[in-house]
Amino acid sequence: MNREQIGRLLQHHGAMMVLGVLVVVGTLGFDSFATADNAASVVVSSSFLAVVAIGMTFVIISGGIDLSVGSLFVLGGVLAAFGSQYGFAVALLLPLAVCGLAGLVQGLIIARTGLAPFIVTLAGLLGVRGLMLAISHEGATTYLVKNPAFAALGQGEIFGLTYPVYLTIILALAAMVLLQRTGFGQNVYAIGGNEQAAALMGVPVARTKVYVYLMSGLLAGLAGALNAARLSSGVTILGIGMELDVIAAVVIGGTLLTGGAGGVTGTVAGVLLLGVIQSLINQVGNLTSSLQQVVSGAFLALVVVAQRLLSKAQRIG
Amino acid sequence: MKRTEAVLEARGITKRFPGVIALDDVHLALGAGEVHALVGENGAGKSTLIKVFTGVYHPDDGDLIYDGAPTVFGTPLDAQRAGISTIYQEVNLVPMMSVARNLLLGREPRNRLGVIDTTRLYGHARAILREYGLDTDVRRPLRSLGIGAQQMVALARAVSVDAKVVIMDEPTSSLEPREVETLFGVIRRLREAGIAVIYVSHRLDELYQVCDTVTVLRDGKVAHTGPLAGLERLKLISLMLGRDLAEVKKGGLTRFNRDHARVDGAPVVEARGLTRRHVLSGVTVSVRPGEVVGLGGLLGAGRTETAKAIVGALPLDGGQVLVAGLPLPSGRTVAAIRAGVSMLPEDRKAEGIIPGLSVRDNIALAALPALARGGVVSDVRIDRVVEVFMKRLRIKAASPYQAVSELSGGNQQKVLLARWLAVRPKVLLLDEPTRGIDVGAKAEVQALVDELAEEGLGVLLISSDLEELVEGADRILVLRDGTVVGELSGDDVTEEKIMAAIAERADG
Amino acid sequence: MGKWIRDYGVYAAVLTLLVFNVLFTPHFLDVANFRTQFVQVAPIVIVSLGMALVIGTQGIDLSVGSVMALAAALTALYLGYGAAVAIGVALIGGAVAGVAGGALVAYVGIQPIVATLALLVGVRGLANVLVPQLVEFRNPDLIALGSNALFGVPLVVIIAAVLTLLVAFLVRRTTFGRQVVAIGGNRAASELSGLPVKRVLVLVYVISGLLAALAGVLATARLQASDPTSLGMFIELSAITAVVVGGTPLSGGRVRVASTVMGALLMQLLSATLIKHNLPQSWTQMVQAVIILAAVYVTRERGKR
Amino acid sequence: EAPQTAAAPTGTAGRQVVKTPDSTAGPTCTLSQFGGERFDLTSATVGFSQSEKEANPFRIAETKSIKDEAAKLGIADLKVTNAQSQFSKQITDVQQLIAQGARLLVIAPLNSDGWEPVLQQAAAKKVPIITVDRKINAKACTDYLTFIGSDFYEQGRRAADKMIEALGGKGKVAILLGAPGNNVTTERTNGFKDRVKEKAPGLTISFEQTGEFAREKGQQVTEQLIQSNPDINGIYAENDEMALGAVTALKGAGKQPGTIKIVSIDGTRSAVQAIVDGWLHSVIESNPRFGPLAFETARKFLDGEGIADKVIISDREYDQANAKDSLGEAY
Ligand SMILES: Nc1ncnc2c1ncn2[C@@H]1O[C@H](COP(=O)(O)OP(=O)(O)OP(=O)(O)O)[C@@H](O)[C@H]1O
Ligand SMILES: Nc1ncnc2c1ncn2[C@@H]1O[C@H](COP(=O)(O)OP(=O)(O)OP(=O)(O)O)[C@@H](O)[C@H]1O
Ligand SMILES: [Mg+2]
Ligand SMILES: [Mg+2]
Repeated sequence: MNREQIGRLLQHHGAMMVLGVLVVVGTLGFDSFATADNAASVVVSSSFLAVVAIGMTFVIISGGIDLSVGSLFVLGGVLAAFGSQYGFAVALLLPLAVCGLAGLVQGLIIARTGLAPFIVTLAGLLGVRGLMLAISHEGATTYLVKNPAFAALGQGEIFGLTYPVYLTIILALAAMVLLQRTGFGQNVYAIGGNEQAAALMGVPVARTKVYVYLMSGLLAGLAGALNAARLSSGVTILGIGMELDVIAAVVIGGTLLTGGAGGVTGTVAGVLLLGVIQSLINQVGNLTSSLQQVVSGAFLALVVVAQRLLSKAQRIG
Repeated sequence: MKRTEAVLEARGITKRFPGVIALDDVHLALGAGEVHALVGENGAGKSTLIKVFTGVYHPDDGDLIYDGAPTVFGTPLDAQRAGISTIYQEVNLVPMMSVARNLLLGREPRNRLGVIDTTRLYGHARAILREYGLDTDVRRPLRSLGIGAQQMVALARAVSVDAKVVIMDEPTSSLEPREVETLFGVIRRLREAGIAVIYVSHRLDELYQVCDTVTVLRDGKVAHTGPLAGLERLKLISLMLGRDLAEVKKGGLTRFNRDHARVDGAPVVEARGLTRRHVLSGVTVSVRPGEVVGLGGLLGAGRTETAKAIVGALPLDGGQVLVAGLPLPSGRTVAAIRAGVSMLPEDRKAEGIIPGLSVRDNIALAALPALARGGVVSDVRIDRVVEVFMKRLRIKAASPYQAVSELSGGNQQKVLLARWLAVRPKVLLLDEPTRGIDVGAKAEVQALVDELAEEGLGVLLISSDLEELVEGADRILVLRDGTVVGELSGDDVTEEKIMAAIAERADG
Repeated sequence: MGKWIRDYGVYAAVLTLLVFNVLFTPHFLDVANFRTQFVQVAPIVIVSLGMALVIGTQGIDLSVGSVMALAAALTALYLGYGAAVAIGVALIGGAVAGVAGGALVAYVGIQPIVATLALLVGVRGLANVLVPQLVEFRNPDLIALGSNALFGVPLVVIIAAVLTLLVAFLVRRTTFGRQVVAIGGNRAASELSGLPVKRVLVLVYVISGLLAALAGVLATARLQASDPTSLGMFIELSAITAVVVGGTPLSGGRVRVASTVMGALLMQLLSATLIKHNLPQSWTQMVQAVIILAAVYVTRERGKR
Repeated sequence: EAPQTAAAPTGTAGRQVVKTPDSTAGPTCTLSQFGGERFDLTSATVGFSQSEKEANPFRIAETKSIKDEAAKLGIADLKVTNAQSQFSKQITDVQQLIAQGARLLVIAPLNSDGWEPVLQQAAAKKVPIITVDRKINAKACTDYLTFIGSDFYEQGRRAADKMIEALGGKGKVAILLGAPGNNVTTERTNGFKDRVKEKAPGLTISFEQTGEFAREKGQQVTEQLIQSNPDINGIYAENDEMALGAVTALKGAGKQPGTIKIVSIDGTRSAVQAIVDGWLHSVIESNPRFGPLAFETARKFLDGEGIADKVIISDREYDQANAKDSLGEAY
């Protein structure tokens, strides 16, 4: 019984523990690692990925996947910057509206036609990036954030951390409550665990799926908008391959890609883990770029293998 | 019969699938407080009718009258909201979610903030399950429970909503006798509360214990409907099978005809001291050629695990399996099958059929290496084998190329049997071979088991149906908590003795 | 009718595009044009064949692009020993990557998408460590492999065609092919039926790795340079699209070889059409998105996820 | 056959030459204006943030030049990061370099816009930033120190001049664009088009598709191009890799060298060799050897000298006339 609890703990909070270990290693190994500045840079840069990953967590728990988030992220940024010339509200709402709509459409297609989320959101990845390129004249135009209030949303600080960090924390907490303590959250788990059974138990499967992709789209757009506020511009070269980072973070956080299990805490830990690994690589300061990739790949494999072995141990125990 | 009293009524329901008419002008009226048996052969259309009642399927023709008004349920959710609650044939819950969350999904208790109140959620769940004699940790994932316990959870879930109609599609197929008793208690309470129940089962005894009325479906049509009391058992069977009463009487109900002669010779398979933590501790079983050995015991006693251990599908902590005196490498199904040990799994859907493949490919699957030359399959040989077995087992399919998932449960079971017979095993481990199949098919399967034993095959028969066990087996081992607690042979093979063997130990 | 569209929808789509091009694209009917399209699609077809097998087992292989890069790197490194040796080593590299992916999936039990995602990152890095930048070569044998033709048909195309036939044979006529489909349909049942599930799984990823490596060698031969940095970037998405557009469901249990090739051709023709009509990148991507959705929609497996 | 890896030339061959500022240049920036304090370069932490993988000749030569020069000057603590073409990562990289105590930052930016967070942080700590090869859209001397690099727009114009020269001012030209959204792509395209418009209206640009700066993509697009537009006279490739891909495509289609005039930008060894072989018409250089100039600028700045707001280097051009002799200087 005790063993089982430990096993479960390790699987659910494995990312957190590896994170702890890495932080200790970094602190002991590098003088400049455990500084407030460095920690702040990791946390701040992770917050955008985290917002997207929260949406992805819902999608993956529901048994789906969303490959379009990278494109939605960059589109959100471009739209926010574009919209900022018309004021704060437009800057914030325009990306939310468009990215939310994109998520909604993908969700509707997935829920109504039964097409595989992988392929639908792959089309989304292409289509949304195309839209972004169209808006920015094939990427040639970078809109600048003209509205100081909106820029402050991404750059303002409290205690050395920018607003988006706090917003991310709030969103993560809200997502936790949503997932664990509401009917919607239960429905997400249920359809990811056994879609057919969920339908027979009266879960509104289609509607839940639509909401999940809508949410993912909204959060990706929001993250993009916040990032544009932070950068003061709608950079057009962002987000390529971001979906893979996000998925990796969610999986490292212990959410099963088959759906039905996982959570937001793990995801946040997974995102931070990726950030800390990157920071450690930067601390070393002279790994060639190719070697960095080998290290990242090996690390990802290591974490999932360890997790897998732990969860096996748990099942036996 | 006063139509106005009906809570739920089917009027001329017709439902077609490509190639079959699953329901053909079906009429059925269900009154408040009535327990209505729905019976018929495999593929007669019972599950389909239920799915029409609950909004899973939409009828091609005919009307559904609920509470006196024509109704169309768009989704199962609609039906559930309207008060029709269902337990489906296969356990349909979410394995990774906790027991409590499964039980109360969609109606979790909320606190003042409108979010789920976990304390009350668990308390509530515990209280409900206690009524059903289930005392488990409701926070554990559902999948950690045995299949019977899972079925009880499904049952509790269905009944504990405020339903006007409760539909049960073979609820007892994975319940142990004590649980069946609990279930009947629940049904009687429902009847007293004026709730209507539709009860589907292939176990005729049960029908007579709890049901008031019966509707017999045959090939999608209503063959009979009326009160159950006074309807002779053999008459009911003849209605289901569509054969003359006289003919049925002549053939008798004897499923097993073989004399339980003493079988001699060296065991063809011998399992010694099979041990696996928490599951099996030192189970020893042997089967001789031509012998049918029964495994009895309650749910969770470790019968399935014993069989799985023998074919190498369950890694062992200790023990050994010998086939014809030679030890099998542990944990390797391939080796066991090559040595002549095959197992028909209990969970047809999860471990048996490959739904996307045709009947033909499903039958040939395990025997492929033997039906191929140098890794290249021979269609001629496959066709021959498939033809032989489809005929011999009387598999009802449009063609060998029909997808196996479109067959009814009983025919799927026969396909699986064919898969195993095609590898020419020396020993066949049958885990609940007649679960969920109709009397006709059941008799055929049982006759087949006899026939196979006659031909010298060793059979290990696992069944929760004591009658089947007693009539089929030459020798019976009774398991409890992963250990053999008794062995019965010869005249000792009776239902009472088995019960006693189980109980003796349980009390002690 | 519905079934016909499902099974042959992708053929109809290819036909439609052909007709469009014949009508509206100058010089489309030239032999040289078809040659160009076939030559360009050959590596994608080869990769898609492996991908179709992997998807048949309910898996996915994201590492194919990186394996192509690894093969390119190894080819460059060992070209000093002759083209044959270099190709051999490249194929071995692909097989080893396949073993790694397959072992993670089959023996450790990691989900295919995650296991091969780790490989996607790591193997490309490895390829770059081996050959940090583009390397040109003048080995006549390798160049011949990329540019010569037999009876007017480029070698690359012939190789892709032969491999297609081989994989089709594998799927339809061999025990292995049946086992792939059975495992994808119901893994637990396959295990109890005594299929060598783990071995088959590993083998499937090895085949995918081998095919990807071969595609990498061919692309390298054609480019007359080894470019591990950008070779095969995002080809996994093209391959998956080709497979799915061809009507193989991502949920496994089915492998459709001819349709997969058609799927690859469809995507190739589409991109060629968009390039030839000089559409800006933004339009190209949006049109591709719509066509992918439409194609997948008509070939979808009804009632399945 | 051994792989032919182009080793960066040794010595001073191919060294960057400053074009502007000339001696009478405009506004300058001094240490006191900038507001920092003097420090010793050799003992300070210096950060270099590279934008893309060191996988193409340009990036390899660039990083090598910075590292070599730092070693030569005895800078003990040079920290190098690589953003792997991910802009968000580059921002974080630089922030972490600052957090690690870098006193001087040399940045090869992936993008010109979006540097707000880094600039704020660097300004707060008075860390001078020298951006190389690409500009940052911000205020020199306040937000960053200066920019050293080529004028991409000008490169595009010069490429146009070469193309006009090659085709005699008329004919049909195709453009192989760089990666979409990239500033370099935009400027090299605009420079080329503007110049063509003003100087050779007879030259039509009938095709423009992205080759994403990669050789294979350049090859594939060119294969489609020469098939559907057989009347094309010239190809302007926005970097050498795509040009070389185009060459492979032309060879594969059985074309003779020189029948289609190709002009490209960068000046890699292989491209210059291709001029010698007759496949390329000319190449405008974009010199990546920023090390000496960057550190010299830093030294001057720390010594109190005024630094111009931008240091534009003079890019050579290679053509039939000088290609053979200049091979040693190409990177
Ligand atoms: N989805 C489907 N597609 C095609 N045919 C179907 C489908 N579902 C059921 N059928 C067919 O409809 C008929 C009735 O099936 P149904 O499942 O209702 O039988 P049943 O009476 O419940 O049998 P069992 O006792 O085996 O559960 C069978 O012939 C079956 O093959
Ligand atoms: N409360 C429990 N705690 C731990 N494990 C349990 C518990 N209940 C059931 N199990 C596991 O589930 C198994 C029950 O499986 P199963 O019901 O298949 O047993 P069985 O004897 O084969 O009965 P049957 O064949 O009738 O289903 C047990 O062997 C045990 O390993
Ligand atoms: Mg049924
Ligand atoms: Mg069992």
